[in-house]
Amino acid sequence: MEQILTPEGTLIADSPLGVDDVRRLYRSMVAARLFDRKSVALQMQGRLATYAPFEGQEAAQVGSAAAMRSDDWMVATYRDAAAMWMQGYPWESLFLWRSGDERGGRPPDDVPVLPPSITVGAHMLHAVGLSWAAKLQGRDTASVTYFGDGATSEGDFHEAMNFASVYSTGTVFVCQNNGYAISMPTDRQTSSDTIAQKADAYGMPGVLVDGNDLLAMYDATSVALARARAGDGPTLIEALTYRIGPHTTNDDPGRYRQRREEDEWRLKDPIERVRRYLEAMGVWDPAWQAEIENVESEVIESAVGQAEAVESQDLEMMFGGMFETPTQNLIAQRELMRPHLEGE
Amino acid sequence: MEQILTPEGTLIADSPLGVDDVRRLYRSMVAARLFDRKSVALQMQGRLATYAPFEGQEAAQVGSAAAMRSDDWMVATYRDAAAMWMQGYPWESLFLWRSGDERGGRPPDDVPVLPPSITVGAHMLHAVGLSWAAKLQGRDTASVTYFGDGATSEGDFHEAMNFASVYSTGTVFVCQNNGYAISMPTDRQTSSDTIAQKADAYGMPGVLVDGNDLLAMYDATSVALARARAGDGPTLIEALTYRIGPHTTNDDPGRYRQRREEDEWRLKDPIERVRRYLEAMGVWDPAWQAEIENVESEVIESAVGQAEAVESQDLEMMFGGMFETPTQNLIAQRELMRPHLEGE
Amino acid sequence: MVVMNLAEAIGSGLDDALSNDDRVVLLGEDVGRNGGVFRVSSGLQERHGENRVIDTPVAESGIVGTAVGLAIGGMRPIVEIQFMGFSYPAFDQIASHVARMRNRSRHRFTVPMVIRLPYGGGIGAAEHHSESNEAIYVNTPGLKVVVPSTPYDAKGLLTSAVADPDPVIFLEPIRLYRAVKEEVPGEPFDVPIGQARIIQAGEDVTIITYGAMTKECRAAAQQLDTEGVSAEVIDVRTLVPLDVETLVTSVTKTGRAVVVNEAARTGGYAAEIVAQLQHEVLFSLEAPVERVTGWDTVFPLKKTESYYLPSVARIVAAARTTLEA
Amino acid sequence: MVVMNLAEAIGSGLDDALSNDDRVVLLGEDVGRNGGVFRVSSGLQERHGENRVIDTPVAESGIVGTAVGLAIGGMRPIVEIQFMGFSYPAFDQIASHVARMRNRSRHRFTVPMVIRLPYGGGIGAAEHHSESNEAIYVNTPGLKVVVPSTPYDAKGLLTSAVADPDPVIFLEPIRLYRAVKEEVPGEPFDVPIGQARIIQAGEDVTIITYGAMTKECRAAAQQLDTEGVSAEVIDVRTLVPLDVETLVTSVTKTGRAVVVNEAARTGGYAAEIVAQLQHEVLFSLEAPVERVTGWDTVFPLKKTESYYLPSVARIVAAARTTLEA
Ligand SMILES: Cc1ncc(C[n+]2csc(CCOP(=O)(O)OP(=O)(O)O)c2C)c(N)n1
Ligand SMILES: Cc1ncc(C[n+]2csc(CCOP(=O)(O)OP(=O)(O)O)c2C)c(N)n1
Ligand SMILES: [Mg+2]
Ligand SMILES: [Mg+2]
Repeated sequence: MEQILTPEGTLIADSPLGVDDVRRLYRSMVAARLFDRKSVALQMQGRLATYAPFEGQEAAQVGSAAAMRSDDWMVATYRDAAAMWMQGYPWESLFLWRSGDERGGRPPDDVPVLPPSITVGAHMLHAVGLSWAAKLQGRDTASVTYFGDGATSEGDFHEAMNFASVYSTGTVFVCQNNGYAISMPTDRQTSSDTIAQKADAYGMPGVLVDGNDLLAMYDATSVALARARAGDGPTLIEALTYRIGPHTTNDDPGRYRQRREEDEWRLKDPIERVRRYLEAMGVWDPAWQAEIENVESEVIESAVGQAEAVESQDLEMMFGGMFETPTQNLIAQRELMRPHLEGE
Repeated sequence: MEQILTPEGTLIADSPLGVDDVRRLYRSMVAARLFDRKSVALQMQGRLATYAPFEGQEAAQVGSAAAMRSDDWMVATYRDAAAMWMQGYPWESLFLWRSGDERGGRPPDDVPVLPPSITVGAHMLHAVGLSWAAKLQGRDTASVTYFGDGATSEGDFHEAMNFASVYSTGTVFVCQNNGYAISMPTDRQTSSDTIAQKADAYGMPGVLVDGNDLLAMYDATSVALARARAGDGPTLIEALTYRIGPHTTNDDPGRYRQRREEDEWRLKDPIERVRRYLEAMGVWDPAWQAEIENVESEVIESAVGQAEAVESQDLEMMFGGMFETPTQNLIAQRELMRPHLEGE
Repeated sequence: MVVMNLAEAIGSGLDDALSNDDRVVLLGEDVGRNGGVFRVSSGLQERHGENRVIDTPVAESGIVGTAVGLAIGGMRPIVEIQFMGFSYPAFDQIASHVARMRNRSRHRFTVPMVIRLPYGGGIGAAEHHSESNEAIYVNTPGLKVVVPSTPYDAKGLLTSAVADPDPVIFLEPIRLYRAVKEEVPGEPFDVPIGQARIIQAGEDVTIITYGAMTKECRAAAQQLDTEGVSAEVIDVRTLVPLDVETLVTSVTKTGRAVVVNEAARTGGYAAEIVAQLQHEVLFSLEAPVERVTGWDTVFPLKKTESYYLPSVARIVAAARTTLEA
Repeated sequence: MVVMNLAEAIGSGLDDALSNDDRVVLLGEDVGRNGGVFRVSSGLQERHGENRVIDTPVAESGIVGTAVGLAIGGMRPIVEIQFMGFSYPAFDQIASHVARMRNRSRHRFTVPMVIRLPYGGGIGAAEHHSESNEAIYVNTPGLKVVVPSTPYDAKGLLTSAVADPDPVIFLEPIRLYRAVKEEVPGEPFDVPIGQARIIQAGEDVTIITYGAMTKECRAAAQQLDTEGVSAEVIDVRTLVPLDVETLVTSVTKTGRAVVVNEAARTGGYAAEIVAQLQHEVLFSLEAPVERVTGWDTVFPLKKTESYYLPSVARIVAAARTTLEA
């Protein structure tokens, strides 16, 4: 397993990043965790629909996303808000989406990130197609797709890996193996020792990385992206990590796992280990921590505010969302619905 | 690549079979080829619908099927008539099916062979389920499923391999890598060096076997079946072989491959190499060859006769085929159709 | 008799099936230790063991495809797909194999399988969690399709579905899982497949529906009642095979019909009901049959579900339209 | 103008699309070197290269799923699935993603993709090769569904489909690929999506159909003519969005209608047409609208195809039924 920074915050290999960059990414992880906890809180208040927390997976997402170029495509899931935000997807869009508003699925025009995938598995193929399109167009844009351990059981995982390798597309497959697919532990999802080894079935490199190690994730993704850009094809990265929280705000992990396991993983917290490292390097202190938490919290609060200030959707948005030009049929249906709007 | 008998007919390892058994299986391969050529001829005369020849793949099918116990399940494809026949599926049913009559899809009650699968990939899961059922019932019945190189690209291949390994079912996956999926050569179907290595993605043993070597196929399948019966789970066997004829009688291989390649593979003919071996062992001569060809041809002719003597299907068979008890709706539809029967 | 909600009634039916027939297995994602995401199978793995209530990998085609083999091999698989929207990866297995193995083998190999699909909207779920795409199963010969709307029917239809020698798609209206409770026999009993149920008798207009929409239709009938309109409300309960007779008898009497379902309009199952009605009772119709359905859009996210789902107001208005024709 | 059969006309449309727009790629199993199993794309890979006419692995979900990415990434993929029956493994990609990406991203990401599906029976093919399960696409909002029945329409509709900014399911009636030839412009031209075509005008009864069944319907109209019945035959050409107006105008005139398609009856697209007709023209109907369809069975193998497929005799009989009502 690739590791650069131990849980104790000790470097055991050269850091791929200067200390300023590590500090910047540390701050991103802190922000992501604030977003995550805020989302859970908002959900409990009924201000968001179901939410899927990523606490524990910040390094896997922030470290890998940090290696991307701003024009690289990202195709991720319901649990990957941190990665998406790193690539430019605004917090307010993520809140809006989670509040049950389709407009949250539309990132700004210069953000090459698809809306989060809810279906497990299918989106990996979209990522393959995106990097393939770039290749056909003679550009070296890559794509990075995020998915879970459970997703590797879907046929679409297999087909995506196969297409990527057959057409040698610049696709980076980042599997966050967080130990569970809802209640199903990874060792009952698959019989292979690792997910990384599945890459061999496609003649593709597969690497097993400590997913709670920001630096290892950054490094592995950088290597994979360099390969992608050089036209050498796809890579599978298995980020070994852990979902500290429930599957979603509807889920009760007490039904299927031991508290002890959660506690063990807390000791490998991805943020804390970077904090230790930064502290040892003399570039962390509680005041700075308080400062970044304040600033990032404010940013997040303001994103909540923006999302909640959005005016309601009108009927045109729903009926107009289906095609570039709505069909007569949709216009007629919209008019059939109009008189019933008030009655609700 | 596992090989026991070279193309020249020389043993390079211990034979898993006594010479009488080899003679018996040789005869089966001869019969299978006669069936295959007869089918092509009948198709050209318009007496069969499209046919998918297996010439060149006789050892892969006969050798593997010969290792099965009579109660083991077989789940195979449109190209696997030889294997199915080995496990008890009658020639006449295969002819009947190919003539476009559903009744050919029903083997005798004691034959544990599903009707040939036309969809590529899906049937492997059925084989997993069958051996899983046996396991749940405390029996050591195994299942053997046949499929092509092309089928390994389907998501269902992946899901079948995964389920088989996760539940440790007694499933033997026999991939006949015959070089092509219709026009697509195997090296553009997948980027892995072998199909056998895909087994590693599931923590399953994978073996690469000379698919034109009757003895190696028998041996590899026996080992896999023993493993299955012992409760040690599934095995993937890649039988490296070649389809000498077209994909089907509608296909023109001249559009996508070189004559030279076909000629090279003819030199590795699976029947001829056993003939050489038997001849060297002093148990083959032209008279015996003529005799078995005569007898088997007669058997096949009589199967054709039986298939062609079957009375036409009536409406009850079509409308009655859907459920154990036809619904009122189907009965009503049958009666709606009845007056139009004569008019056709 | 035990008071149960719809989820509990299904759980009770599953429990009976597992207890009374060794061949029955329940398999699906999270159905075991977790008891299913809707807790329908809560406690069943503890009671019947890991070989009877089986947690599977996340692979819908794999679940259904192996269940085909299990069924042919002598088991009686009950498959749960977590949400109807996740049954699409299994569509090939269902349409090409589950529905056809009997015909393909001319009765030699059969697939007595129940496929449980929680379906429908109204709970503010994420995308793909509110689908009502039963049309894809309805137009696939070889399947029966049932939809309970009460705890009693849920258990009774499940029992029938498990006993059926052929595959049955069993739709579970998510919105009703915990909406009502009623007395349900603790022991097994049948509600036969293929029989509609008259929820309430009436004279002026027939409202035909199924699943979660029964709730809206009852409410609409109540409101119509206050306006002096007597509506007959019918829950078809089985989509395939449809109990045409009950519908025909009713519409012959009322001369007016509204068909309500929450699927997208074009090509939804409501169209089939309308097509059959006009064929059987054209000259009794005093007005065109109205459809109140979901629209031809993606099922919306939480905030605008009410733009999409048939509402009491829309049903009442449609009934009025038939009365004013 | 060049004389072409339907397969050649589609080939010509593909050739134009590839020539005139760099973003267009054609991908599918055996579409390249082999020119497709029906030879529709014969010669196109030689002409446009392996990066434009792309042979894929045998993986339908993979083909459609990567094409989603290609489309969002600025390409204009035309996907061939070898037979409609093999589109089922791709159903999830089509229903959950192709049809929804625009709505999900509120117009930011779009999927201008054409999915070509050879469909229908009558050629004595193996199982799964004769499907007419268009109902599953029709009830999936976000898709347009077109079906040409002549070489001219085939090329014109393909051109429109490729130009469409949204996904289009393009059904190709296998039985007509080589059945008729006619003059078709060599250069690109449009047949607009959403417009039915009156194949022949008539006064007494309207026969509504599409795809391969246009042939049977024409023949039925001819036979009716010898009996003194004047039938209007309409090819709807587009299933979604349906040109209701043309149908309504015709049936208002004739007062009688027969809807003909080869899909299984229950929940097939014919039901939708009937449902709309009765709604729009109920009081003009002199008789119930008849459906002549495939039956609720698996499409049979070669020997008994005639038990299943709508025949001229069945269509004529249905027309007579409407006249005798
Ligand atoms: C096709 C499909 N099947 C089932 C589901 C229901 N579901 C949602 S998340 C999930 C588990 C996914 O596990 P994993 O891939 O490990 O990702 P994680 O949630 O752990 O991040 C399941 C089964 C779904 N969304 N899509
Ligand atoms: C799901 C599905 N997709 C496509 C087809 C069309 N098809 C029939 S055979 C074939 C190629 C299969 O190749 P392979 O698995 O190598 O088997 P072989 O024909 O070489 O024995 C294809 C694409 C099909 N039958 N089923
Ligand atoms: Mg996981
Ligand atoms: Mg092959």
